[in-house]
Amino acid sequence: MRLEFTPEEEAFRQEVRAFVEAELDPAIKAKVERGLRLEKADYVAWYTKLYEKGWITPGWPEDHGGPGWTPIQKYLFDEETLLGGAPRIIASGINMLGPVLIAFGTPEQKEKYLPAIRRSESWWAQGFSEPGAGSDLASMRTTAVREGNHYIVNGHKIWTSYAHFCDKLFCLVKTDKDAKPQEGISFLLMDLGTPGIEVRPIKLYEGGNDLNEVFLDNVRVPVENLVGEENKGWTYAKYLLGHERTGIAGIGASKQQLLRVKRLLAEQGLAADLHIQRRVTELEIELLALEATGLRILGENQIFSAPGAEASMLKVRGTELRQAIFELLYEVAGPAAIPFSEEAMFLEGEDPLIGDDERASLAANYLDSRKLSIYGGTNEVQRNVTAQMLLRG
Amino acid sequence: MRLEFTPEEEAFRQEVRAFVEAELDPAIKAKVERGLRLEKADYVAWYTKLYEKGWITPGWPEDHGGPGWTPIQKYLFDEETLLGGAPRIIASGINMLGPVLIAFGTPEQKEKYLPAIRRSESWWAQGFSEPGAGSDLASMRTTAVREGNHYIVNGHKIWTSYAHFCDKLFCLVKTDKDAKPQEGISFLLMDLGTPGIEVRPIKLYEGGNDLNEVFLDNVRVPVENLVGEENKGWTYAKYLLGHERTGIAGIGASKQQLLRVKRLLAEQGLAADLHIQRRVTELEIELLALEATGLRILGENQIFSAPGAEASMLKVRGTELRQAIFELLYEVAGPAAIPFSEEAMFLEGEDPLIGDDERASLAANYLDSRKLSIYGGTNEVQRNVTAQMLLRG
Amino acid sequence: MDFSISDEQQQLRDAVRRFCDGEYPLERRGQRVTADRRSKRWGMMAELGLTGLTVSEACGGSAQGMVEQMGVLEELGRALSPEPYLSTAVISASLIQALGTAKQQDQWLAPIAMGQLRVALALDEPQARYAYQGAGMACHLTREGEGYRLSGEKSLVLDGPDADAFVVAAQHEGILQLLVVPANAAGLTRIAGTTLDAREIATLRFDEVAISADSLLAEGEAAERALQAVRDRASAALCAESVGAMTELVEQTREFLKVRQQFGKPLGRFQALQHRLVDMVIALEQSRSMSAVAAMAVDEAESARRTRLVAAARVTVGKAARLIAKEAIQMHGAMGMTDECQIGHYVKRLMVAERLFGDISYQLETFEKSTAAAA
Amino acid sequence: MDFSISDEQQQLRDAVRRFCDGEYPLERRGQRVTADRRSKRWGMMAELGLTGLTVSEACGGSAQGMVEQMGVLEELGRALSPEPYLSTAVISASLIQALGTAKQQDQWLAPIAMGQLRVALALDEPQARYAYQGAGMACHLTREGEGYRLSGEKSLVLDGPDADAFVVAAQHEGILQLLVVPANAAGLTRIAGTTLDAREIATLRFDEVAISADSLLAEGEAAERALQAVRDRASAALCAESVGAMTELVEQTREFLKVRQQFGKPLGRFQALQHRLVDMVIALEQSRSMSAVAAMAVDEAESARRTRLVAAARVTVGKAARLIAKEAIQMHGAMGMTDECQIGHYVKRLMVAERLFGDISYQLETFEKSTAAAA
Repeated sequence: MRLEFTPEEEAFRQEVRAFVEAELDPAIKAKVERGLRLEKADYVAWYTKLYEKGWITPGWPEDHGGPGWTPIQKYLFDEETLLGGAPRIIASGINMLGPVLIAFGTPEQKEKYLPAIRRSESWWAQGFSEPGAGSDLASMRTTAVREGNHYIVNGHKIWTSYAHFCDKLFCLVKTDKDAKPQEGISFLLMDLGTPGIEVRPIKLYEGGNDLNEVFLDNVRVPVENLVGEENKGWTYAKYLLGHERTGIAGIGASKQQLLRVKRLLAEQGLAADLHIQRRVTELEIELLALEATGLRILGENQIFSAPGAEASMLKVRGTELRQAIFELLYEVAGPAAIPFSEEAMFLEGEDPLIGDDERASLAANYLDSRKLSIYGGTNEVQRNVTAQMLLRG
Repeated sequence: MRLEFTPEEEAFRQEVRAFVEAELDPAIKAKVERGLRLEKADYVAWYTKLYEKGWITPGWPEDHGGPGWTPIQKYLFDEETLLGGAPRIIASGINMLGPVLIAFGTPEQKEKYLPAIRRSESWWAQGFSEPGAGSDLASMRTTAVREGNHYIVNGHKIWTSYAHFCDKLFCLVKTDKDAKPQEGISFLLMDLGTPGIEVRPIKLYEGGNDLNEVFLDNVRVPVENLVGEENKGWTYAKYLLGHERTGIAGIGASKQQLLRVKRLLAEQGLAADLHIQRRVTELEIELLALEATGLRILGENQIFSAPGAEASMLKVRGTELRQAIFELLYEVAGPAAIPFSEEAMFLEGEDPLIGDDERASLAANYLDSRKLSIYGGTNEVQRNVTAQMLLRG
Repeated sequence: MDFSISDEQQQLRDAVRRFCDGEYPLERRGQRVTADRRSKRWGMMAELGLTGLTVSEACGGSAQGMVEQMGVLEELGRALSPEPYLSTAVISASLIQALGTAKQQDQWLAPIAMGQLRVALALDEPQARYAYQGAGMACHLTREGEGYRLSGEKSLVLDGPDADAFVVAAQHEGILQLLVVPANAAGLTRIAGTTLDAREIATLRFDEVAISADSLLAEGEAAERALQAVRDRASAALCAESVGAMTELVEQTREFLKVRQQFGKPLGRFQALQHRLVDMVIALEQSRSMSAVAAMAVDEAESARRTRLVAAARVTVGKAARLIAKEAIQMHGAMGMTDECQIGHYVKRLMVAERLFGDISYQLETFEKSTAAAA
Repeated sequence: MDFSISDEQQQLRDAVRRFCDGEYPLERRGQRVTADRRSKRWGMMAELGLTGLTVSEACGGSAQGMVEQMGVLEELGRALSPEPYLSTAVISASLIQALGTAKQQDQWLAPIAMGQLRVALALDEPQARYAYQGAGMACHLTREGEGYRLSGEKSLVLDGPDADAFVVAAQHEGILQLLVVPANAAGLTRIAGTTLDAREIATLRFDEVAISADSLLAEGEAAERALQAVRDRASAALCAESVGAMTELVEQTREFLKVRQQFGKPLGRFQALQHRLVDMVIALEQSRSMSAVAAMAVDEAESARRTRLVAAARVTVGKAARLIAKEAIQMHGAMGMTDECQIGHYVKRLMVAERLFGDISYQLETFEKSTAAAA
């Protein structure tokens, strides 16, 4: 055990920090730090910098362009980039599809898709959830029927993040209608420009439109776009969902938002309010504990009460903590959180009543944060899964 | 609607307050206010004063010796006696058996048992729970088999409060083994001196011994001791459990313990601690809300989200609030809650290290308070019941 | 203490409910409406007698207390009514009723009761966080002849864009003044905006606005007392409105749990959700009780006790609203976060209600101060 | 930052676990034991090398850090060991090791390592609530010739009844002094008692007890610094001990949920209980992580950072202990409240651990102060 990072790790941290400071566009940084809306161009600008540096796919193996980092390096990279105000990696191609293609894709698929993902030339949307199914992925109803060299896909996907940024879709479809839930599912790749695909944005309650519905009406998908074997898609989906482990707790994002709490408290003259200060203290301590747990999982010979459920536990606590921080931010806003218009979510907001008062965005940030305990498997599902591991046998 | 009590109600409140001040033995009051152990003699002394005043059975109808109070008067009586440091009415004969006998007993049973209950000459123990059954009352296994003019009872009851104070037992027994759960149960009365009955105290973790086990080994119970009809005992038990409505939230007891918090804070020089003060504030507000809800239930034309579940909701919030107050009391004790001996639970404690430091009893009070969410139907069962009412149909 | 609801109260509530059911279809609640429509609806509410509930009979109203208005406010909250009932009929009407001369009452209250006039309260100021003491206000009067000039800025003026006049709080040489200013006064600029829950709000800039002496309602101690009283009244009203919104949130969540299937059974069969639904209902019922206590306190209690009980109600309702909002969203899943779903609109109404006239922290402090004052 | 556990650490923990499994049968844990038995067990722990883990090799110990002792303390906590490991081997040994002259080290540390001597810390005073500053202490030294006289009262001396000597904190003219006083010194009265969790505790009364100059360990700044350091060390030890106790509580509750039937199925099939069990486990795992952080901080960090991280660990562990204790009792039902059931004994151990060297509130304040000091 060792409290300090090694000198090499510290040097790496400094290198990342220096890179962020030098390369991150200040306007993008300001948007991230103030919880404002980012455009696709903002993400692409930052991802391109990371690509040029060779840092865009830390989770990929070296022979596919990963940087070959240790888990601690990946952790430090996440923390430093987020703390420095850089945009998160929201591209599903990088986080989700890449690892699946590397593990299960054909050589042709890898060659065709992976380089474009790394260069942010190609953005992938994820088509998993369906209306009425929620966290219950296995009960999906979108079908793909083989017709010669094509699958004919019909169905309706929902909660597809950033589909309006994307040109491609990876999708779970039912290829054997008679199979039990979780069986008879296949993993298909499609071009969003294929006839029969319609993407419709979903307007969210805080004004955001990151989510979409995807309608699939007799979409013809070439059979070479099947990943792995037919009817084995559930296996690949599970691999994908279980793949991202570091970063799940959102430590860097929480740290960044706690800094924002402190800055706003100072700006609002609330630094001497003992009650609000105590809440900051309690959240800081919870964050320390969460961070320690995230790092402990990387150590050797550890004792865990629910081996295999560490990721679920980090997801639950990490999202609850982030929500608590956003709730505190919203409190710091005080009455200034009453006025709102969608203009307030842009850096150069034009709403005459709100002007450039950052506090007007905090109610929307708080509302947006409620998604954290819903997406990526609701916290209820995470607790179910963990309990099953604890109580089996 | 009216914020103030009527002049008549206020006059009644003053009458109760004056009675408590004049008649309650200061030593008993000191024990109650400091959370120390009461002997049976303490209860009997106070109950006898109430009996002489005609106030011992507020929940009984007038023709059986009840005082004929309105619900508000009952509420005010509970509040004033508890706030004044009087012992609670723990006698199951008064709270539980009396109403059942009045509703379902024979004229002979009423004549034989009710007057002795009111005079505290006869104390009844409740034999409902069984080992392994917990809140799942319906799965009981104690049997009564008819043999001529007697039932032969065999079984094992547990968590019987104050059985060591009692001379009599009312008991649920299975009289039809083949019936479904909740059917085939009868309600029997017994003398605890009957051969075959053994009462064994259960030592509790904080040193208390209010609970007992009752072993029943071929106990012969005369058939005239059956209450109501054979195999209908579950109906009477439900009537009994649903009967006590006022008082279930423990408002008076919570108020009394919050006064104790404030007294101890002042004594410990902690009155200026803003953090602990804020917790007192939050509990005071919760208590106001609970009290208002308890009183609202007595009003006419009220809207409730779960009609029929009001008592369950009051039980849940009332016990959680009392537990929170006891937890706060325990915090106020600070390091003085580390030393403990059972002597600390008596008014004239002899432990040389602890002396008369009230704070040494607060850890035991806190531990004892954990029972509040367990007995009388666990809070989990109360929530199940309420949810069923909310979600049916 | 008696929580019984009279037949008259119930009838008034029923009438408002019928109005709301007709005028606010479920799927349009929480959407912004045009000024024309707002204006038309205000006239309909006047016809129902709602705009004059606080106004004396002499001025054409029905002189009802908060207890009588509680049901009205619950129903308006349940329907997410964006009409200026709170700002005009509760706040401004009660201030003018309590403080105005006979002439001022005739001038302002009669048209309010008739639905011809909307009056908003201009109290908050930019940079001031729930600071309601006269001495600290930036808005100020300076003497000029028989009258005054008013300068300064007022923010968070709820329903300000539609208002025909404003009750303004300002200071004159450190002494609080309450006065009525017509919206068309020369030198008054109004900047319109919207709230989080799509209602109308304004910032007002007063630039040497001429104020005649007979525009003044009260000053000094009397004004401070009246301002405290009207904040308590507004808080009681916000409690009732929030109880209405929470009732609807709980009801919609309960229905959703009954019908929504997951993993082969209705969500309502999952015990963890059942228990949390019960906690939502308990929080709602505690709020309903304290909302009634607040209304009764406004009608009956002397000031320190009134402020203490109202603050307790605001804390109870505020915490319940946070819990119920979070759980309603979580139990609806991503659907609960869409603009199309009603849940979010109710949540936003509750968020705004929590912030008006002091958030939970402010109310906790108010409770502590008024407890100390009463002791 | 690296949380990997070395083979040596694991082996030491395994050895202690074997000792505990043999010496503390489950059904007797939490029951008071005789002085003879306590004495005998202390000797066994010395044979295992446990009493000398903090002691330098020169004095017969093995000079281990807190990281190495973490596993030892977890196992002792898991077995509810009532032995004076914390007071003697962690607290007193480290103070004498850090502050003592070579002669003092020989005199006290060698017998500690051999298990022949038990030394307790006399720090708290009646009426003082976690007040550890020298200047405020009622226990005081007065000069007499080459030496001093010590008078005053010390309370909450854990393991005091069995101790052969005490490290005493007192003031001399407002300056903190740390000194060693033999238990048999003339003028020292020891009042024995028990803790909530059936361990031994004492109040000490010093009445003009003669103190030779060579009994002094440190004074002033150096003493204050050493006292802060040893409180942090003790706090890290309490975290580890509590993690051990919580592990057992969670384990017993989990087993109970698997086997206990209610309403026709195991309790563990009720989703509301499942979710609460998960929250217990998360709290335990967070505590385990922060306990390790505290141990590493004691071994590595400079003082302000060390105190800050240790306080954070105490808060994390303290809150987890409250949650886990309450849930373990609730899920066991009335059975969990009996003396016969192990649950209560673990709960009481955790309650005492929370109160030693500052409760949760005190630790929160310490965290805030040391954060400000580090900034």
